[in-house]
Amino acid sequence: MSSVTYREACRQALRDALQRDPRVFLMGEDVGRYGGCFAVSMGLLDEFGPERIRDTPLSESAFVGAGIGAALGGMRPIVEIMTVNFSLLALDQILNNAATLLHMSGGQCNVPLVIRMATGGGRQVGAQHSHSLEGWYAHIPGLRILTPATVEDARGMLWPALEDPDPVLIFEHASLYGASAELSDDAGPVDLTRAALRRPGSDVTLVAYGGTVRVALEAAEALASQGIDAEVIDLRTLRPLDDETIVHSVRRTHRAVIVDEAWRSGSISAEIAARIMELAFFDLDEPVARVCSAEVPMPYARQLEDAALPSAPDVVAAAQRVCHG
Amino acid sequence: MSSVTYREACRQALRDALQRDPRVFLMGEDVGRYGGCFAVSMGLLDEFGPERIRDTPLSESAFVGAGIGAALGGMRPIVEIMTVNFSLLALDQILNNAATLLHMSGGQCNVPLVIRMATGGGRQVGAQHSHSLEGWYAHIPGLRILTPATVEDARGMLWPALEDPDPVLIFEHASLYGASAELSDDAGPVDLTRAALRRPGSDVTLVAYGGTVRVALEAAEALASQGIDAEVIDLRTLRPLDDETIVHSVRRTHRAVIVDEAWRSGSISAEIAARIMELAFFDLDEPVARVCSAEVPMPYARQLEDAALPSAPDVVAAAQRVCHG
Amino acid sequence: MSTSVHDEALALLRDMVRVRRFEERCVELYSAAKIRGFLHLYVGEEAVAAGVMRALAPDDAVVATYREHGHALLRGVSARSIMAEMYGKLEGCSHGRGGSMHLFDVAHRFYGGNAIVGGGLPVAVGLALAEQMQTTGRVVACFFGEGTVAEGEFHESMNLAALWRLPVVFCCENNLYAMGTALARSESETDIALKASSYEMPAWPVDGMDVLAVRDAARHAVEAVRGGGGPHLLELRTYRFRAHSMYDPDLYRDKAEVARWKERDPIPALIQQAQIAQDDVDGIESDAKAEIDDAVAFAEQGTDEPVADLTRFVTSEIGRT
Amino acid sequence: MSTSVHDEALALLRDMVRVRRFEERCVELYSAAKIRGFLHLYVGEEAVAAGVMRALAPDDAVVATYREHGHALLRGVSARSIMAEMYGKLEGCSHGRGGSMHLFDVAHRFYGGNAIVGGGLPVAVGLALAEQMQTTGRVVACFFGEGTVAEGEFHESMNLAALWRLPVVFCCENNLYAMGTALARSESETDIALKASSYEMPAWPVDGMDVLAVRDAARHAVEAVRGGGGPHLLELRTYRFRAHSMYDPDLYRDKAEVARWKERDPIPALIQQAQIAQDDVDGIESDAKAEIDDAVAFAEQGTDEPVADLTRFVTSEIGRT
Ligand SMILES: Cc1ncc(C[n+]2csc(CCOP(=O)(O)OP(=O)(O)O)c2C)c(N)n1
Ligand SMILES: Cc1ncc(C[n+]2csc(CCOP(=O)(O)OP(=O)(O)O)c2C)c(N)n1
Ligand SMILES: [Mg+2]
Ligand SMILES: [Mg+2]
Repeated sequence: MSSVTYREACRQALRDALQRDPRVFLMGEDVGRYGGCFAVSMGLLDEFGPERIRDTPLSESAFVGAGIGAALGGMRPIVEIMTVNFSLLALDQILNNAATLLHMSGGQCNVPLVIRMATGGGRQVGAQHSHSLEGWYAHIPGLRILTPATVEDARGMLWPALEDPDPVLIFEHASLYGASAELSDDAGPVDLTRAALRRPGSDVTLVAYGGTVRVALEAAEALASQGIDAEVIDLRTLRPLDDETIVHSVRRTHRAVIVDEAWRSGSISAEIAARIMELAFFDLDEPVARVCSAEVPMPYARQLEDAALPSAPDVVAAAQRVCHG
Repeated sequence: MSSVTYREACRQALRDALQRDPRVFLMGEDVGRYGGCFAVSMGLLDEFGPERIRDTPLSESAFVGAGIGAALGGMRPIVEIMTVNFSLLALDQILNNAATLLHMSGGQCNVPLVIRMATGGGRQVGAQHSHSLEGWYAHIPGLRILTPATVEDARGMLWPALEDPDPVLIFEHASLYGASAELSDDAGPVDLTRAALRRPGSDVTLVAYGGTVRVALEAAEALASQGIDAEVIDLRTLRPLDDETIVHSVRRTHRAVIVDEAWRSGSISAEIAARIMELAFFDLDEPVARVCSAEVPMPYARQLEDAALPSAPDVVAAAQRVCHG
Repeated sequence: MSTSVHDEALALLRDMVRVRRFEERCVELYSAAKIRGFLHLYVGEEAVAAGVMRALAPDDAVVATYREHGHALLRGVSARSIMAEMYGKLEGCSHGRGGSMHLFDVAHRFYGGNAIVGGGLPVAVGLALAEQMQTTGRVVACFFGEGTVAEGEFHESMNLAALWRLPVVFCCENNLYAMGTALARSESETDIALKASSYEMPAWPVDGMDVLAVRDAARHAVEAVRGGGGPHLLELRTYRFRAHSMYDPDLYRDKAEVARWKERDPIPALIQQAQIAQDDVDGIESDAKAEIDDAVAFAEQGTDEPVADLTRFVTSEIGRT
Repeated sequence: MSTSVHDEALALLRDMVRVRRFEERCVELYSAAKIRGFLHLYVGEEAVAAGVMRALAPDDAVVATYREHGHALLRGVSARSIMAEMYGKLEGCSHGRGGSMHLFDVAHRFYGGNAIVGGGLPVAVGLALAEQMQTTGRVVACFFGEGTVAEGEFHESMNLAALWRLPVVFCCENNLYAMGTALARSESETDIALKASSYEMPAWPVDGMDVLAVRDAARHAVEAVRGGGGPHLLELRTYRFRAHSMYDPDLYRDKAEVARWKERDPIPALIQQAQIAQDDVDGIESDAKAEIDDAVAFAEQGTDEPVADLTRFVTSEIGRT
């Protein structure tokens, strides 16, 4: 065991994949010489050379599409889109090609592509650089959407993503890169199919993912001191959703609060709320509550950004409401 | 009164706007010489000339962005994106500029832009040409999302959209263009703020929009013959949603079925279900049901496409389930 | 003319006639509602696909657009499986899921059938990257129309391919119109080959109504690309004799212009140029007819995929390949 | 040198010094955590904005990037309101909502502050379309870096502007790097001015370290554009002396390369070339310092917007304008 940052865990996962499979390569803006916008790929260019650590021009659509083509052609590309904010420029390739080719070709053209990107707000970088769109991407059939919230998942999700014959998007919350945790030296692939119980509890289920897991955990601690025993579920995978784990928990707690950094309307929190209602309506004592970001482009000013993002006190308040009516 | 097609109503609305306001112009692919991909703008080039009916190159991002700039510069552009399927190429401009400039500039740069596009499936045009993404777009703060389902709304929504100081997206369901209805000769602007009750009923609320309104109405007829009196709400505007009309209905019927042509997970049907739960949980006798498209890129084969889309029998079955448990 | 040259001309004629007759049959079948959805025909442009395909090796890859029946057919995808696809049958080359715009056949390295204008270019670049990284010596041919040149993806793809010296031949089918939009109303500079200089990419215009010229140009380009010369762009100047699609009333072109181009029909042009005997033409015609009749019969007997299988092919059924 | 020429040199020096000192103060304030988020500095590139802005009329429009403090300042946006913006205060030019990357001031026709690479170009094209349609005779200046040239939006915007002969001057600030990516590793053809020929657009390279050369080139281009000559592209060859942003460890450039470019610092270069007296320089420096001190004091006393107002500016508060 040693203490490892989320950033280092991402890098270890990349290194491991590059070592294990000669078909794997990394491409994206500034992944090489610069070392990655968030220093995730620092050192990999020296280790693996420019053929496998490829700096691309600023051409999101072309290099994401090139990742799709390379995947069709027998490689196992990892494409880094610097941040989710720029991924809209490549969305046509992601939706109309990556997610669709298998189907349009009647099962012939699977696309074993992994796309990584940083996501999320909280760093005062303003309205064009603070999007949380991973739940939005989860609308698209044919994609798998991963949101590692822990160092272990940052380390372990990449390899199974590469083993998936279909396209996988990995969203790394930018505010997590500096977080550290103990990681076993032989840490490796993790299961992608199940949500994780990050904290057991019996009074209310807090459902979170990516950047909001720690918000939920912090809220759970605060709630504990008020005598409310909250269970915290980390979704881990936003598509396909692990309904079973969620419903299993809600059947016991009878109450749920979803914590989602996306804008509220049309966020994945709505899908989760709808599913809980569909699958466990008569188990619910109260309507499912949602704590999301305010529906506003992210303001620069600190106090406004803080207010826009879901916070532990917001979650505590919501949990209190569903617990005490 | 005269019988008018949805297509003609769209054209009348365009003509009217072009006549009323010299700042209004239409631009997009093949809106001029070709007369519009769906013949909506047929004849307008002759009437208004190439300055105001502008054929653009195939450059979705540039001409949508140009619409934003022209709006900032004092014009009132109507940008036609031929179909929603190609709008992904312009999504960065829509999200990061059109929807965001007002906020980033602290209220200075409002963007009075209208973007029209055809949407929806059902014409056997396959996986890249059958998207239903209007509900997905409704996630974005700063946009108003309109989905005219009737000839009257096709005629009446454009002008108030142009009067809106902020960006408005109008989604015209491609399968509606040929539909006709009686329209008063002096038909004009309609209110955008409220959903419409298309059929009153007392047993169950069917919530629909755009292309699914007629599916819901057809289902309501079938249900009537089975003794189930369904109310049909046409949302008309997907952002902002008119919660009040929905909740008001559900408070009376205690049951709801949402009919949405989008892929189920993360569709706006989830948002509506979540809101109903949040606002009227204790009025519900049964969980809100959703009838959506299958989560599959649209197949070409007729029987598969039919099966993928929400149909009246699907809605009837769902309504029966929520009514009879 | 030597025998081998004559034989090749015959083969090219056969290619073009097969496509022409296939397309014409599609029109009939569309009218009969056997084929549905969008249908984009290649009539008039056959020399382009015929000439380019001859220059490719069997394991080279092809990426095409929604106007790709001819490309698929000449790539070796069977008329049967193409026709069955347009019928939406299980026996179709895309399992009936794709339709006219989405023909795929990985066995022939035919990667679609892309119906987003420009969407195929980055994919072709990526396929070429895979070839380069695996040092296969293979080449990728990527077809698209002149209207596509205005799209950002054209620009990004050209640059990326040239920057990394990837083995792609970009084949721009300049038929002068993008739906109803004439080239001069979509490009400030209408010389498409010239645009390649922005990427330091070799490019030249080719008479796309002359199948021998297309073949020669394509051979030259493919050889250069295969030899490590980096990507090339061919501007193939051609014309579509029919409307953009079955929905298009074709009101934006001068009838005289269409007539002028029809005088340059690549099929009679080749017959004349290569002095192909009427007997040979007749044989090719009847072979084509037989092949297409057979394809239609095959499609007619095709299977409708059961609705229970609707959600197949959203994710892979097999594990990692 | 005539008095008026000397006066203009003094004015240009003043412009560059104001920007230089402003940027340097920003560094300090960033270290003191007064400014947060991303911060992209213009140090070394001042001659570009200084030269171009002098060529514009007050009612011409400007679109810039996230590296736009200098452009805003020289456009006439007050140092106070820019600094207050970086402090996130209500008195900022974007109400504290935008920050360093999103400076806006419609009164000065300064349309941002766009932080998506390439995202400002289509907007500039649209502003120019509005000018053209309203026959205002105004011009739009659009700034962006050389890395942006690889984006599809560059290509689409150039073509659209040229096709419609819109009054835009595209000002490409070629500082040789896009974050850590050198031009030669992002463009197969590194001659940026040459790319304009794909659009039949006039373009030429300019020494971006020589403020007089920039001003002359910009005047020439702006006049031509205003006269109906259609859009122009200027490739302004410059260099950033500092890292890409405050987060950038700047490991990808050779120290010697940076040092070589610093020898071409546009500020001492102008002082020498225009033989500006030390007294004048001292005056300009102390004015700049006073202006910036005042701006900082103003920002320090700025108001934090109440959290209750969070959801303002999502939709307009006023009706149709
Ligand atoms: C991104 C996108 N925009 C618009 C369309 C609609 N559309 C289909 S084909 C076409 C014309 C394309 O012209 P060109 O590239 O010249 O090819 P051609 O059809 O002439 O072979 C258009 C506009 C589309 N499919 N994709
Ligand atoms: C579409 C997009 N991709 C990536 C980024 C991240 N990014 C911000 S600035 C920058 C470099 C831009 O280089 P250039 O255009 O040369 O301008 P410079 O910073 O040198 O002034 C990058 C990659 C972004 N903001 N937008
Ligand atoms: Mg064409
Ligand atoms: Mg640069």
